[in-house]
Amino acid sequence: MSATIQTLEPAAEQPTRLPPQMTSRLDGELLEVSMGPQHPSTHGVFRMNVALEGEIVRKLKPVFGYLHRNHEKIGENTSYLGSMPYTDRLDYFCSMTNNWAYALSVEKLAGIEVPERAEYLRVILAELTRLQNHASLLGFLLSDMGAWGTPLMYAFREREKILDLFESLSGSRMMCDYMRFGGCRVDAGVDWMKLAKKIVDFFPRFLDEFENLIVENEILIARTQEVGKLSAELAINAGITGPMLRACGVNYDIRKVDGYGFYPRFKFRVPLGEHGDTYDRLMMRVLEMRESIGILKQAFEQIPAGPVMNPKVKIRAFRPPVGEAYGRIEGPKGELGFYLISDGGTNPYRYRVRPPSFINLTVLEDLCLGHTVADVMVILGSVDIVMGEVDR
Amino acid sequence: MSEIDEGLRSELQRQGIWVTSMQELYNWGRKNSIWPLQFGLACCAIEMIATAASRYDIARFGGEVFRPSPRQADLMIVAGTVTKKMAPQVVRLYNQMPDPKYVISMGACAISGGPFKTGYNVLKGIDRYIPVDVYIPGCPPRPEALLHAFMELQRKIDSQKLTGSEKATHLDSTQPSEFPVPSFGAHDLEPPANPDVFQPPKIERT
Amino acid sequence: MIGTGILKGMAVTARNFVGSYFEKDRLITVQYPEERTPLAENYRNFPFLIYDTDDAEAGLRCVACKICEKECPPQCIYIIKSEDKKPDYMGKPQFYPAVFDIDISVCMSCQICVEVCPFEAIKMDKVFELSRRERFDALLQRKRELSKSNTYYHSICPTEAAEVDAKLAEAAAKKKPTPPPAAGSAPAAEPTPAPVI
Amino acid sequence: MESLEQIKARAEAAVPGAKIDIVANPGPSQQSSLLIDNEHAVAVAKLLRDDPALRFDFCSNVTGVDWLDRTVKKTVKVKKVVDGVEKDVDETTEEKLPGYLEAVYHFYSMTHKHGPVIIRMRTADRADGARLSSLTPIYRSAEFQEREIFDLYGVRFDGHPDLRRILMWDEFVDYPMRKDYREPDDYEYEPTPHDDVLEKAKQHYSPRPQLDGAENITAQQQ
Repeated sequence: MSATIQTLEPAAEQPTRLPPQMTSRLDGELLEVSMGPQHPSTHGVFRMNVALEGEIVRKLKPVFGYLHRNHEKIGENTSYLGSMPYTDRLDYFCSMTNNWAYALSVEKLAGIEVPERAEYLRVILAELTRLQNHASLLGFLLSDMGAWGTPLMYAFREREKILDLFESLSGSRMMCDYMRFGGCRVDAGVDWMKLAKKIVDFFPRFLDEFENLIVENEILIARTQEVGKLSAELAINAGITGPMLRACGVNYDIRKVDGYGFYPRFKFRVPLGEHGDTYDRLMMRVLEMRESIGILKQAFEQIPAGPVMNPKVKIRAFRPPVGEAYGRIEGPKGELGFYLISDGGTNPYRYRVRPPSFINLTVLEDLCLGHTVADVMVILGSVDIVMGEVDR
Repeated sequence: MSEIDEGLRSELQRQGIWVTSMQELYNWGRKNSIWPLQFGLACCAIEMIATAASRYDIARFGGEVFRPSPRQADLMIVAGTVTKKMAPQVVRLYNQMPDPKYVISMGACAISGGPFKTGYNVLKGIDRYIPVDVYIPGCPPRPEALLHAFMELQRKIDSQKLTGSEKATHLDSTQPSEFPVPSFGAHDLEPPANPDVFQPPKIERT
Repeated sequence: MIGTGILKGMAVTARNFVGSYFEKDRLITVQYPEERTPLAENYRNFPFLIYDTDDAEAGLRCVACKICEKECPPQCIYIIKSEDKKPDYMGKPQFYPAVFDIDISVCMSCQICVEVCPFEAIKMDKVFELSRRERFDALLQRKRELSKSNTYYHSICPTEAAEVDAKLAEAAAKKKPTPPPAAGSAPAAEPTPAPVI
Repeated sequence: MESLEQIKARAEAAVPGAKIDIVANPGPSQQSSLLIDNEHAVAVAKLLRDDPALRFDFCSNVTGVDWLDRTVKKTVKVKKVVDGVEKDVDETTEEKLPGYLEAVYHFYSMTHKHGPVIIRMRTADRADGARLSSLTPIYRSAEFQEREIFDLYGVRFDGHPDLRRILMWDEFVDYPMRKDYREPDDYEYEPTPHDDVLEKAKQHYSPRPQLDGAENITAQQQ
């Protein structure tokens, strides 16, 4: 795309920004409300300090840290291998993509080759992860909107099938801990592939049904269209990535741009939105799931036989050479990156996670201003946050 | 409310007569309508939602009414890592729940800090501040494990006495039902644990 | 026309409701305590220690090398190595763990201990019904509770256990290229009885 | 994409007085970075964003790194008169390098789809001089990440619109991601504690000695 980027005002001069200190008080005109950390639709322990004029949001300040569990500090005190299971717990919906991002960064750091079959397996698992993440996100988003129960139940019904696949391959439903630097831990057997194919073939039926359920629903349209609009310029400047960025019409998908893994070998389209509103963000997920199914079908056909681990890689006492590397992948929520500095020891000297949903929240205030307090939850839901990743 | 002899009761049941006591009726009602607080902290919360969703269906145990307000809840499932920043809020939510109230500590993090126990912002177990009834190990526990803990809690409720010296704590006016909320200190929570609730064995090498 | 979208959605729900009477795919509830979904062979929950033969003490494969303790990311394994050597089931004197504890209230089921163990001594179990009303003693698994027989391992993971047995037999054969028929072959010939389940 | 040398030349031409060094990365990833002095960082970042050939409009990642004080041993051959005879003697000098905090920015271009270019800024020291100029006015995406660095490393970003603690509570005084941070010792219970747990209990809040391994790092030396 060729968007012209106007020079943005320094953030301090923008009238919509809050003064540094925000107190929770009632000052006659604006009512200040603390939403969260215990709130049914904040997707975890997220808190927002909201200043309301009647029902209209005038100021909004997110408060983080209620799930800050020191992932980076622990990563610096644990061996390279030992950090792998911790990455599962970052974005606990998408442990496979987290594993991949971390493995990719370590492979960059140490210059490790990955066997072909392992790369295909990684693509398959990442796309399955994308399917279940987007499906459950839609369920949560609709339940935030008041469709309490039904869509979430349907989404979780489908999610369970994919979780069963993960479980039979890696041993755990959510915390797969499946990938290793230089490949994958175990190989997928013929039966697993058959089962996965069957589930992927069945998935479009669920998507059709789900689209019937929601896409034309008048209440949903009224609640989402023209709500929480985001411009392409602001999105780029604020570092928004993933479906949220593409909903603004910016064609930037790391699968295409970086071409990591074997993504250049697959034919798929990158869905783009037009308006950048909540409806576009929601539809972006539905369209991406369709593309993921396409990728999966190609991967099942192309996957070769062979080893899944690079035999040269030492798992225990792994010491990459001195240096640093930043590796990133297109996670279901956006650009997930790991920045590692190695001092030649068994632990990384610096271990940093670039969490997509944390940075996507940068524009939360801009999205919510001028909307009613009920829309805040819908907008927040469409950002697709997972607190394990936001606070780490 | 006197106890019925087990042998007599089974004999009567064989004759087609069901006898019960006030205590059994009361506990039977309570154990089959546990309303959990809709309160998720981290990864385990997703497994908790999966337990409530169609496949595992906690409604079969009468526990599907997840209440967003602590005032309407009987059971707090502490599902996930309790950070030091979150701990005062968890204690406050517990204090706001009406008696009788129960706590399930779900997953390694809620029990002991789990894999994150070395973190500077991670509370090493929610039982430092509030009493916990059932602990579920696992990271995260399977939904079936949560259902198993739920049944364990039902067994506990079933065995609670209404009178006598061993009566349930919520009926005992001398037992506290609220616990002090820790405050944020310069380095750590203050106090780091409530000694009335948390009495760990001493560190020693065996 | 306004309202058609909502009607469409309701039709989906109705189809799911009616379909749940006919289609297994739409009614997926597992009646847990009575009915259980079969656990996948790869499923892992907490580690346990394997012993060969029937003797839980002598048959323990663990030689207290402490690699798993060192590599365990959340540091939930505690091993104290024995001072003396005791004969293992093959009659070879070996160190053994005087104390082997796993704090399952900390364990994150990552199975890194299994991956790094050079002796195939620690494997992942499938028991998940471990809810307890106490934390400190109840959730600390000691050597006695952790030791489980190879037959048990065969019963929970048949394919993997057979692979492990083959690997161990191969390693044993390599160690003794020309086995003296009298002394060595007797224990080595019966590494583990084939499981009959 | 232009090479790092070309970018450096372009930036030095456009921003007079800017002091830019290339920090080589010896690892296989080949991601070298530009070290930019504090005063001109905003101007250089603006150039990176707005220059039509570069257009690094997407600031992906901002990282804080803590480099402790370290000593580097150098062995030099010196001629000395020993017992009346001139000899070559190995003399080991220890050079103390003061520690500093560092902010590392990863830029990509969404317009041209290239990248990354990595820039780093270093503080004068790890105490009062831990100040950097904020790039938030240029890149909104740095807002929360710089706040996080302030919270966890204690780097003050001049020009940041809202510099408060973000992850820890406001009453907290330490900077926990620093390498010399000691976490509060609250290990009341460990079934059979490891040595480091017992050790930790002893060192409650006492200053930590030089962290193991910090001296061995040579990658970032100038």
